[in-house]
Amino acid sequence: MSLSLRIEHLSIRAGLTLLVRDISLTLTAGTPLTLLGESGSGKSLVMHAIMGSLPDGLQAHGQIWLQLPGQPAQELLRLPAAQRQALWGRTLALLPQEPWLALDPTMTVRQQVQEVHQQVRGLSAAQARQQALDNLQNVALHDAVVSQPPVAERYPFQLSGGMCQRVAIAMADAAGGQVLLADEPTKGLDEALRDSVAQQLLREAAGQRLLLTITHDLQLAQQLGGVIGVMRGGELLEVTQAQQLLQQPRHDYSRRLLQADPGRWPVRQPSWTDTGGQLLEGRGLSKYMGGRCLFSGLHLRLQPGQITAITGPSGCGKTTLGNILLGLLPADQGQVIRTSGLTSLQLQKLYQDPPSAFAPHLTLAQGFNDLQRRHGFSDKELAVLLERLGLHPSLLQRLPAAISGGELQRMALARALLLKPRLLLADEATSRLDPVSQQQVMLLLGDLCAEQGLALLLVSHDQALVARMADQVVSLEAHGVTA
Amino acid sequence: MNSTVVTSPTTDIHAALAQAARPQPSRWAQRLGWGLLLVVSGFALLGPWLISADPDRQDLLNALAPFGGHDWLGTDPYGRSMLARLAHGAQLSFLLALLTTLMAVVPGVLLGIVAAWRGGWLEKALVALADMIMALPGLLLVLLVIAFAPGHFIPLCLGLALALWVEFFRISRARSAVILQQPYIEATRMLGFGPGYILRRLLLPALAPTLLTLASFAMSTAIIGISTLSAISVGVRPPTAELGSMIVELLPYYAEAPALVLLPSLLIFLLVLALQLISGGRKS
Amino acid sequence: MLRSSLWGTVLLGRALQAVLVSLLVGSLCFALMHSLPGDPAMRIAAGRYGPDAMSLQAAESVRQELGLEQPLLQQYGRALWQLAQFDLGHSLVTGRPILEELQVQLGHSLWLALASLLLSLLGIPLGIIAGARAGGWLDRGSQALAIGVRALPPFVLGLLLMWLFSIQLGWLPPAGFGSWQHLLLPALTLALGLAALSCRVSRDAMAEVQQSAYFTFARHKGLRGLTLIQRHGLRNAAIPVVAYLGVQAVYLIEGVVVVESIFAYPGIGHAMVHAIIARDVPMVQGTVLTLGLLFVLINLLIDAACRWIDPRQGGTR
Amino acid sequence: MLAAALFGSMLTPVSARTLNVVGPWEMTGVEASQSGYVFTRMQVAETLTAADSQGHIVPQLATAWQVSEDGLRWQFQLREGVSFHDGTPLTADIVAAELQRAHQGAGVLKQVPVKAIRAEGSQLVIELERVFAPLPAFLANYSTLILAPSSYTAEGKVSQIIATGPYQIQTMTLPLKLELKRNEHWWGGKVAIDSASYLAVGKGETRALMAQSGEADLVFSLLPVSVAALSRDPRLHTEVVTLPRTRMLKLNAGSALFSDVRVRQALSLALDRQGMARAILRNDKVAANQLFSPAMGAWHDSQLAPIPRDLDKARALLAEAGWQAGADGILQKDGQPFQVKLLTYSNLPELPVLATAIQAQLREVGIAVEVAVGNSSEIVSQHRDGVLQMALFARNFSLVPNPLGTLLQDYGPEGGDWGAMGWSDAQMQSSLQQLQVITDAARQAPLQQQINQTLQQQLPVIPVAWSELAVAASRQLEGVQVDPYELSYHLTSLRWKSEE
Repeated sequence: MSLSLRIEHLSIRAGLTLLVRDISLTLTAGTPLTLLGESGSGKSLVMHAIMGSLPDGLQAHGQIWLQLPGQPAQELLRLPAAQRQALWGRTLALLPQEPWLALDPTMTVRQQVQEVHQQVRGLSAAQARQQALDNLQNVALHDAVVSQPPVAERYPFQLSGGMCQRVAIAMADAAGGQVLLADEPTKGLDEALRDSVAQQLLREAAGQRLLLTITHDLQLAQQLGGVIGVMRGGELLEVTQAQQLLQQPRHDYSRRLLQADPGRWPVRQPSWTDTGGQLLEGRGLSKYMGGRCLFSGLHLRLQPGQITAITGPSGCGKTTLGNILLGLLPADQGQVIRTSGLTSLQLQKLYQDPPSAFAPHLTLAQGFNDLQRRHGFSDKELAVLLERLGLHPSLLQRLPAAISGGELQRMALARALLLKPRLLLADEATSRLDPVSQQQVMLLLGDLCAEQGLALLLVSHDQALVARMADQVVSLEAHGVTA
Repeated sequence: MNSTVVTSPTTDIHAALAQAARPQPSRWAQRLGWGLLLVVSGFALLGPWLISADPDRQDLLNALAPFGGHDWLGTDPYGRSMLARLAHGAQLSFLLALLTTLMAVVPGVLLGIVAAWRGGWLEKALVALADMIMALPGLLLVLLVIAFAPGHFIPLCLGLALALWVEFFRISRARSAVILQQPYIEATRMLGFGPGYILRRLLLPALAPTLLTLASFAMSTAIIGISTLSAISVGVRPPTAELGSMIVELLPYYAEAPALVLLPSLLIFLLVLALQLISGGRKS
Repeated sequence: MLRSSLWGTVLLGRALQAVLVSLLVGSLCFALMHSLPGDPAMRIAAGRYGPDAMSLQAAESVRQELGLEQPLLQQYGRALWQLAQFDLGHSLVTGRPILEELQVQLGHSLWLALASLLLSLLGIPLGIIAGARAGGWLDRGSQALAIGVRALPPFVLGLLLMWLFSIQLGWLPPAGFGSWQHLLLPALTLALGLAALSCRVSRDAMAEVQQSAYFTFARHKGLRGLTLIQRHGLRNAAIPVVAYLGVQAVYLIEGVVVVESIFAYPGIGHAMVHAIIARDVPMVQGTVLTLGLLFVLINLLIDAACRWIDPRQGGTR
Repeated sequence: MLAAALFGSMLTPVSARTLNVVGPWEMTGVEASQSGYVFTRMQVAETLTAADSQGHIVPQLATAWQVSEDGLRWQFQLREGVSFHDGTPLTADIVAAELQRAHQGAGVLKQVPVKAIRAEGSQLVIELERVFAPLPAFLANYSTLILAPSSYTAEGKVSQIIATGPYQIQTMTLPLKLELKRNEHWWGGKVAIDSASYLAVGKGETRALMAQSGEADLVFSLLPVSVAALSRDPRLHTEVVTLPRTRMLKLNAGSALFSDVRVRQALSLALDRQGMARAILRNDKVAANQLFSPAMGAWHDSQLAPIPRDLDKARALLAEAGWQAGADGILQKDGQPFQVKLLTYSNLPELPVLATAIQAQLREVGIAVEVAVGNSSEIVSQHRDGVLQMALFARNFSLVPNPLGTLLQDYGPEGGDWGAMGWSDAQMQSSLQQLQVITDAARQAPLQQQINQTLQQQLPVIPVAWSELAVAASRQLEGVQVDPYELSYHLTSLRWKSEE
């Protein structure tokens, strides 16, 4: 029997609540399987059920059959915890989300790969070391030019996000796990890095290995090919060949999902016309960080109702520029001039990671109450706004961590809109959201600009999105700036 | 654009996971903590009212009476009722400990937050000050403050607080620095809230569990500190009943009446245990 | 090259701290000891001759001998000038050079501190095990024990240990100094208080490490049991624990005062209390300065240890 | 310096035959006036004279002495063949230099009206300004011990103790420890025990545990609570002797509160001496019915009955003196409450305890006492400033084996730091003057009794309890003698019982 993993009627419950409903899937070698869905669709739970690492209080029902070559198939859910954990690394390899947090900060990457050979596979130190260097070489982590310290001897904090993800892959290689489970492997990475990680994953799956990827990133799913499953609300809506799904999705949600890809958005009718009005102007802005020039002599004008995008690769200073324009950071040179009557309260911001923009111990209702007490809007106003943003009032009773990222970002939008802002900075505000939520939020923003003359400052690395949304684009590069 | 209003399983999954991820201090431990606190503080608050015996009334011929007699917990070497002395001692000690801890926590936490908030030279200066004070033996500080007004309670608390505030300063500075970098602080400011709101609504609640744990230890440190000072005769003056000085007073009789020495310690233990159980015993 | 300059900054920072501590100690001791109520000449005479032979006459001769009738500012200037020359002067009570006295006392104190620090390390594995199973019986038990130890004043704890180990078991001498057996009981008394702290800190650190993404990932990599804890738990948990050792050092120095007198151990804390009571200003200054510099030194070592354990601290900050 | 300190403190192991002595007294320095009593008690250093257990002055380094007719010139014959631990022979010149130094120092010799001290051949001559009969007793005080010239630095400070006693110092760790070995050339012959140590242990609880664990062979100054437990221990022998030392309340008789003798008497009657002796001091015999303890020979009046507690009489006396109970039960006179501050110190651990008991007892007659536990020097400085109200302390009448020296200091016309304050009695002054001149015991006795009676009636100080010295000795030791004058531990008469 060849290598395969078969999920049959998998359900996951938390007490009486059914979180994942009756899922059946089969993974075979050579065909990567990608589960696509928004956060909270239950796709991660499926992966943790396979791994055997569900959080306490969640129970999996159904069957997961693991077939290893030359061995009788085993049903994972029935194995005792110790035996399941024995499969970790050796058979089941998990690529973590945000690997820069998942690597041990106190060990060099070589040591962390080496210990897999040494501790898990029982090799001698010298052999393990050599193999670890090979593994790192295989994921293209080696020094193109001689660097100090060499890449292999660096600590995680000295590596970029993409490099960390490749280290994690090298570790999976080292253990030789035949089932590779990748959990949102491109979360927080920009396009270029995403592509390189996708390439690496494909290389891994090319051999005798199973690859299951969890993502909301359509581009990644497309690059991986194979089979795609679409999940929503704990249900598996459809499982189809990648090509077929991308061209002819059967399920309504799948269609929406595909259409939500910025590349497929309908072309937006520009609502803004240059009226000569001016909200904010940046003159000759320069900023240096760590001795490096992010940008210099930058001129920029924002007008009411205008959508301005700041774009460029990660680390180029997009967010810094946005913050300078909002007055959150000082510029090293130049000045930001606000139109008269523009108060700080009328400048608002949406953050990349919605949960971090809310105090974790306050329910949303408490937050809105405090805001109401401070600024005195009516209950009606809030209710109308929430409805407009598609948020059920019952969500207010929850803590920020207990609602989805898309919902939370809309809550953040609601919070900002209550102050009647004239300029809104959306700092990668949708980069962590699934495409449907992203589209929802972006369309809302676009409508608001058109209706209320809100100026939007969009910081994004997503060229497609920028192309669909922006009236004006500021493109930052590693050195200097092109406007 | 017309999006559907849903409360889908989507949000249920978030709620369920949030529930699972949050470490819940066990319910029974917290209840036990509150129960203990009620008993101990009840004894300290109401005891002196309910127990008619005079804690200072001596009867030298009835010294070191055993448990269970007229005075329930026996008598001390002067023939004074242990029960009455424990109740009065608990009242005074807990009050002093509370006062000391407040005197340490309030400036410690506020300065810690100010340092983290303002940064720059102010933070450097405050950190240097805290380092200096840590490098000075706490006992010296306490002795110096007390020497100005021997036998009075406020300098005693002040002296102890002078040595204790540094820990609160360090912890609140370190933790505030992390919290203040969170985007939600910036977001709150942009929403028009002032420093007062951020302090009251965001910072203090986030610091509270850690501070409560530290403070409960600080309370026991304060009471033990007073006893150490009593041991070198600079603590509380006789015949005042105070748990720390009672330990010192009773120590010579440890061979004849070992329980007497341990009773005041037991009260301190129960108080700290109760506070720790309530705070969930989580430091980090 | 990057590292060496960083080390330079650290050393410079601590050196600066040492100088500031010296200056502060010098001034503070002087100012406060002189502004304290009570006649220093009387106190010194009582310290020298004991209450039996203490008299007004004795106090007056002390006053003349020590020049205590000189203007304060003059005395202060002299004190600081001497301090700058590393001249700590002579003890007003014993009449011997402070440096000579400190050398003996410091030696004994260092042995005691070292022994108690070593013994207190026993709290760390207990804390690690408790933290590895947070909420378990060992966790609860060690928490109660820690609170219990902290609810007893050190002199009661010391007496209990003496009674147990010397009288009941007959294993160790109850008090005195001169051999390693003599060192054990006072060290244990201090160590219990320390272990109570380090146990809780390491428990919390371990519990936190266990919830971290990297620890989870290491498990998912296939590491298990002791290997896992040893390779990914200890080092990371050690970061806050080692940082806390600096704070512990303070406790150690504090606790020493009481423990030394109950065990008749000739350490620096004992000397300091006596000096304060007897208003032996040079001796107070000498002891406090030594303790302060010791604290700076310990913190320097802790800085070094933290940097060694946590590579991130070499780069950032 | 750190490393040197670390390794310098490692000490050599001690031999099993060492006699371990433990006492509460720390050696604050090496000067005779500071720690001399440890050196003389441990028999490292010797004085010219000594005292027997009755307080009679007996020869030590001086074998005989005589005084001239006019009583102004004393001649002391020094013992022959005495040498210091370093081999230097003892000469009259050395002794003269030593005593001159003692006279200029802070010791008791300052009180003696010395005109000149000089050597005449093998004799030591002391010339006085005026007659001073108790001189030989003063030469038994530890501050007059004789050290070899090699003990001193060039600046004339003591750097080591090189003396004449049967034991010599091997190591000294100030302030806590002395390690001694036998002086093989002692003039008194060979002593049985070859090495000894002295350890100062401040805490009484620790001292008791050291006796119980066998770590110490001879333990001095046991706490009252420890005595009963230790006397039940079959391995230990305990002994309690009453000292010529008294715990007393000093009153400021010059102040409005205590100038009336009836108030002082009332205070005395309000004290529960028997209760304090039994419950706190655990020794019924130490309840003081007079200032002078039975250890003070002829000064003590054995005919006196115990002073019973009599609250009614005390209240009556206070009422006579014009003190009436106020609403809160506190006595009042002219609108002023009877509030008084009682100053004591904790060097002697029983003092704060007694103060607490006295506080409660005086409260029963309506006197509000605030107890302040401070430093012993505060009593002296508050006496000097005249602000002292009441103090509790223990006064040693045998600092010099003859109490006269102390009495002169404490009850002279001006009073004294550790005695009367704002009180003086003409008849007593004349008795004290006469006692300085008279050497005949039979003629001394009536004067001594007169002084005792005056103090008993006038109560410038109120005796509370006599002091006792409790000693625990290992049963393996033979020949333990407890000296009530605390001049010597008599190590030379000790021997180990034959090996079991």
